[in-house]
Amino acid sequence: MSMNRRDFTVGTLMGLAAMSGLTVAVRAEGDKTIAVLFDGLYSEFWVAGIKIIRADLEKRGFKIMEAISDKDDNKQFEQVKAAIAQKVEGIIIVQTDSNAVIPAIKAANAANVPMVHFNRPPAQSEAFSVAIQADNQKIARDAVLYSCEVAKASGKKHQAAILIGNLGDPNAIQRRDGFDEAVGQYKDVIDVVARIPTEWDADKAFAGLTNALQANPDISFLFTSSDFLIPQIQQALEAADKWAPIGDDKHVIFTGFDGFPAAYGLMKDKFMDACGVQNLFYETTLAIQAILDLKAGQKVEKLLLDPGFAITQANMEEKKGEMWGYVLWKEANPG
Amino acid sequence: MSEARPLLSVSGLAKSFFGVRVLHGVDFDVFPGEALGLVGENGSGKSTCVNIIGGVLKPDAGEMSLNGAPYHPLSPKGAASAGIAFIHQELNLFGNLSIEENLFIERLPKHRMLPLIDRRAVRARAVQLLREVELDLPPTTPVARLSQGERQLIEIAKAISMNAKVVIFDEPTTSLTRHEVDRLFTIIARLKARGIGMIYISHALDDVMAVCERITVLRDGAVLGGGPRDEFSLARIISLMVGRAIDTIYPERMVPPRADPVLRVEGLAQPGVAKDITFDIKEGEVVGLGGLMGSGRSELARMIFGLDAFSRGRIIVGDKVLANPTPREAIDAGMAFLTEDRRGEGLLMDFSIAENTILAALGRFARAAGMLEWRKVVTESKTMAGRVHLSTDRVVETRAKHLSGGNQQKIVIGKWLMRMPKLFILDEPTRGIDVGAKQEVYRIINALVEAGSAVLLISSEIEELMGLSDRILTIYRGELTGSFARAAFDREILMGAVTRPPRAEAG
Amino acid sequence: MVPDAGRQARRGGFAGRLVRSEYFVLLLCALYALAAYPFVPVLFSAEVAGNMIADMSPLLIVAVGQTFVLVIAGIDLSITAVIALSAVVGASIMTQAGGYLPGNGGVLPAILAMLGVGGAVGLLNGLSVTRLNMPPFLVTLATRMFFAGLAIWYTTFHTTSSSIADLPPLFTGLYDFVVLTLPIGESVLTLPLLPVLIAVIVVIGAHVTLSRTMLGRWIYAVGANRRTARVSGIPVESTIILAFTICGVCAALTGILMSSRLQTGSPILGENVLLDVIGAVVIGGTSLFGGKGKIVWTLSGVLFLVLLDTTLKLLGASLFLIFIIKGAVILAAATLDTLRNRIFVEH
Amino acid sequence: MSDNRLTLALLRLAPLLLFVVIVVAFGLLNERFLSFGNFRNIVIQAAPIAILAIGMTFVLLIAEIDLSVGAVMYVGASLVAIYLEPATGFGFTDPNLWWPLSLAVFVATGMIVGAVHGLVVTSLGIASFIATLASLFMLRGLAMFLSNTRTLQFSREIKDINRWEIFQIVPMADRAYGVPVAILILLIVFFSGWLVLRHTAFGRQIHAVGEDREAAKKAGLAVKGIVFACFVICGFCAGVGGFVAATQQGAVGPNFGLQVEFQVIAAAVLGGVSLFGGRGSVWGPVFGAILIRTTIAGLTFVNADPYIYPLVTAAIIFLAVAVDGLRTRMIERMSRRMIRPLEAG
Repeated sequence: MSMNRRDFTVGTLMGLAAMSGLTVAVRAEGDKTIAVLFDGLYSEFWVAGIKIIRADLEKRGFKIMEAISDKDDNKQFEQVKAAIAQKVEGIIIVQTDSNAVIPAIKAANAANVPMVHFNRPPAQSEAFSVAIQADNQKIARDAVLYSCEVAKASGKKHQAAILIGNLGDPNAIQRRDGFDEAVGQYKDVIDVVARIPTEWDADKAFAGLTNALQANPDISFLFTSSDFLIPQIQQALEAADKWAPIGDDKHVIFTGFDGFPAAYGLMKDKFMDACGVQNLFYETTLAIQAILDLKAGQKVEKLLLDPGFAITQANMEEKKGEMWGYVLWKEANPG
Repeated sequence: MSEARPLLSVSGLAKSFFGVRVLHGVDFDVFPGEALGLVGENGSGKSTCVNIIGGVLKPDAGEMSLNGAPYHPLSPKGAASAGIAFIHQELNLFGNLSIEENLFIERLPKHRMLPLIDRRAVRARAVQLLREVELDLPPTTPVARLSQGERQLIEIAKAISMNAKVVIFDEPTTSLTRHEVDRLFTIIARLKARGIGMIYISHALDDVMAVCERITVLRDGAVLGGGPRDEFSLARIISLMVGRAIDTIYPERMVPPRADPVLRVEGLAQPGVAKDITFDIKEGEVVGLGGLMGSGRSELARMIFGLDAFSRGRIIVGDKVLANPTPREAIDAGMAFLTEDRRGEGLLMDFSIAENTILAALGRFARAAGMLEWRKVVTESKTMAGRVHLSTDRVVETRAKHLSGGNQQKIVIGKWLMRMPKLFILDEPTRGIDVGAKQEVYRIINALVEAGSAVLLISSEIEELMGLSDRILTIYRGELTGSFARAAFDREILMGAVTRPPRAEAG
Repeated sequence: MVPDAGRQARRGGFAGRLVRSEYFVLLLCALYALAAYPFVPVLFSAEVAGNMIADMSPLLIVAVGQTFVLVIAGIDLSITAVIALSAVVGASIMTQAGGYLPGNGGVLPAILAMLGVGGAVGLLNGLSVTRLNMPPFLVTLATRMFFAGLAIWYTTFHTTSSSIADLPPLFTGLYDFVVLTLPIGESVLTLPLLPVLIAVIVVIGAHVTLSRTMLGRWIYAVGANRRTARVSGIPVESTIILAFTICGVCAALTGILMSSRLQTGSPILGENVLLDVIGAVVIGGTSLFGGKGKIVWTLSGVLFLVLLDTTLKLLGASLFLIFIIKGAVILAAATLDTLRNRIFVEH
Repeated sequence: MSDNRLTLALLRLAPLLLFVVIVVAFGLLNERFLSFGNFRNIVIQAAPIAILAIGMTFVLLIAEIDLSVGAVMYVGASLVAIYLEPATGFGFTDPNLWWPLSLAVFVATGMIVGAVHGLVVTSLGIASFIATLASLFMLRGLAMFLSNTRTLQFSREIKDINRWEIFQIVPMADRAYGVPVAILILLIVFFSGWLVLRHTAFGRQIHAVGEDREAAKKAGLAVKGIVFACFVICGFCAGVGGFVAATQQGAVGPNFGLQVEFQVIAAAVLGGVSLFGGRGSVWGPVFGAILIRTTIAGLTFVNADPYIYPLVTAAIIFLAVAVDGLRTRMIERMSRRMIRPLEAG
């Protein structure tokens, strides 16, 4: 108000002149850059994943443009556009929503930038990108099946609880489906009394499980859709006086998923019966190889599957070498 | 009266704001057991003086002494501990706290051992103080439940409790009922008997004459005259204040009222507020509504204008019947309402004069799709500023809050004049504004009425009612107690009508 | 005692006026861009400029809506829920995978329904504030929780996935049907015109409404002093309800643009924009206490925030750094605002 | 008129009635809901929010707000987990020291943040909504930087606090219940808060500042000091609440404390604390927090569809706020000044 129109015009013109003087052609980038776009680093799985990818790419001489979208698909789309504007060689992405990422893929296709989805596949579409994914449903089913057998062998009926992940995440849904598939085969032994939504939130998981244990004090079978909830589960079970190793009367048959270092620790200490393991090392290698292949013009399948495996008390010794959590656990606990 | 040493002595007080001198060497003395009346128009420097004495402002030059010792307060707190109690116009009490907590809020006595309040000590002292100001209430009563007059007594009790040597009253009677004013004066007399000195600021010159032993008149930051009350008459004070003798305070109107009623109020009633109120106002007529504070006169105005609900009765403006009016309907029917709360209900203080002036008449400036014609806004606002004699014509640049009370009131009047109201309700239009501005307000009212509008005038000043009205209605406890034609105006009869319940009706 | 009009201190020449003017934040934007240029030269490329304009549009529209509510001395926290709910409701109508009116024919009803959702939530907020006498902060806090939850629940009735996809091409085309492609030197400016056009229309419409119309005066008056507004015959309740409804509709419009852009109706769409929106409006200089605010200010605030976001993105700044910088910028803007008021305008 | 009084009393009691209805309804659906153990559990779960809400009450009472309390929790937790861990931290060897040190770190974090808010609000004159919104961003960023967004584990000694019980006094059928640490801390905070607000000069002055800040200034109260102190107290409570939440969860992820500020404000307001200052007690926030937790626990007991949790919680908050709004309006209407005796009939 106190500025008159002439002042404004002068100011604007000066600003515009300065801006246009600077709008020069982009300096040709000497370095090859790969964009690594995660939706968050909410658990050790993602932290370990991005570390391994980063180290591998740097070893191969790439610069990295890293960005986290904090579960915001719109922001991630903007990040993809920025990466394209910066003329990156390729994009490794972890999206939040499998549908919402499609336009980003199309944009990458249009700019001829290869795109690889790490651990989370996009929805079906005509756009082309490569997805690395663990076979969640199968891995979850196998791990839970082992635990079901344990339950059956106990000769008792069991009340079961499942901690469900974010219902917007296909991985979470597949893991739930794997669990349902397995317990469905043991209806005579296992009765699912609590389905606890966690939205991948530790606080919600903790409160939900505590309440569930209060409502159903006889719960003796538990599946978590991710190992990152282990600390909360342990707290809740301890508070309910149900944290006991295998063999103890109070033991809750416990199945994990992901293969975290903490999960290995629990397996070793006999608090966990089985755990579905994603092969993190294999998935990162697949992702980087796929980018390089695509850049080189080779044909790559749209879905590259990490078969994963279920580690159980029975096969632990022979399989633990393939478990990423064990490798990290061993680094942290040498000797 | 006595030749005692002054309690508080002020000499050569000077103060400037932004290079503008507002006080040029003011001198006066306050003697123990006496009240000094400080009078002057708005902007004459009264408030600056007492703010300096109260430690709110620091003087640029000048000396003050209290009880013979130099006195230089650094803050309101410092002034308070030196023995100066300042009772502001807007009372400094907290509605959510009890009476006793309010009395001691800044120095609640602590328990001997624990860091807690010593409730027993608080209670005992509070009871004693309430007795001194003749307030018969339990000290645990929340202040929110007290009337304005009762709250003022609490402030005085607080001053007593702090062993104040000098008590400053800033417009203490504006929101009190007559009864409460009487009680206040009794207490003031008692304070005098204790040897406490007082500075009494008021526009109500009658009150000043009644209470004060000495009077000092300020104009433009300088002392125009001062001395014992006996040396002053009302006329002299006024002429000193405005710098010229005012012969006719209330200008004559040339055009008599017409026959057609503009407003008819029929059987208006609301439990606890109003009972069966019926009257009318004719074109070109000024009807005064006389009543004590709390008699229901403002409430009646608010109900007519649709601001408060009523349970029975109806209001007819021109040919429109308003059974359950909202302010918007009232305005559409041709009413305008100047509220007694200028800052809270009359103006947008942060907004410009123009933005305030057009507020009630936006439709006039709107073209298709509600677009406003700014050029028209500015020119008409300027015209209006001229019509009400505003001190500035920078209507776009000047914000309402930067103007004096009188000029602010003129903006509110200008806002309503934009609509050329058929009926203008004025609730205390001259409260808190100086004599000069009052004159202008009277002139505007007359011009409006001569053009055919009607006015319902509410005022605490009987003189003002008598000077302006064609007819005066008196109200007592929500009931009309009388209607007096101009010829029958008599101060004493009117006073009687507003202070007495209506005679029981026959039958 | 306060000196009358015209006497308020007016210090400084051109610089003083600039600092006080409403273009101050725009000036800051330009200075910031110049300072950032050496570190991110790509900032001045046509691609990035195009991206920035495209990124601004959805944020700008919802921020404009928020401005209306802030000016009437309210606040609307429910905008994120409106974005999400309108996205899934619209998608559920027109999705080709089992929508109520699948295909292009469903697009118009879907868009109307989305705007309707925004309007309805806004109306509910407004009615709660006026009729039930509830503080806006708490009303919209509750409606935000409720409708965000509802959006997720609603989605489960329409898909087994986490979001509703397969939107008809007419809808997804809204975003990139008309794309301006303009080569400038070596780089190419690509700009989706429709969303930008919608944003421009909303901004101009809002600006004209606030500054030039009767409704604008009502809104400012209600925000500055409700009682004065009421006595002056302004329909206070309707004005408040209208401001909330405008805010809801703007949020829904953002929901339309975002879901068209992502070709998906996602129930967590826009979950994180709340702080950006309020931050942008406040950086622009609009007061949280009502009566003071302008669309031009909001435009500058959004521009600043997007500029900040873009540079940090291009620099590859980590999420935590972005958080810290955004917080610092909001604080700095608020400090600057109080300081310049203190130094240049008031005393 | 007596009708009015009855309505008013009902509105006043509405949140309490709501609570009773919820308890009875869930109790009918699942009688285990009414068990002692469940209520004990609900109070334990409500403790962190209740503690934070008591602190929030202090700033709400002076008509300010603090949006950063959740972020304070996260920063405190990150500092504790990183610097007090036996493996990675500064290597305090005596495990008995860990919990007092952790508590001290949490509390210090909160008080420092509160002090900064107090300074920014009092000396720069920035609205607390903006100042604390900004620090919400900055503190979450700082904590993410410290933790690298990983899940942080607390040491055994800190986790175990959750199961400590003091005074084994309530013998029940299965075992002797004592007072769990979370409830004990809540009681201490609650009682101190009550004492300060109700029975100290400072507490009464807080109410005065909240009612009318200008008048408080004129009355010679140290307004800036009081505002400052309220922010520090709020920070203190955020630290204590963070500590309790951390001991309960045993480990914290990057979502720790996320949007807790909204729950905290909701709890305070459910309990009758006004956002506009001057009105509220420490009873309110505790009641509000328990009401919210009871609802959530009840939904779990009846195995409700997980998606309707937020809907029900939001509806209850909405209802409580609406009731309060109507009550305020009724009081205003009833306090319309009476100038004549009411006619009979």
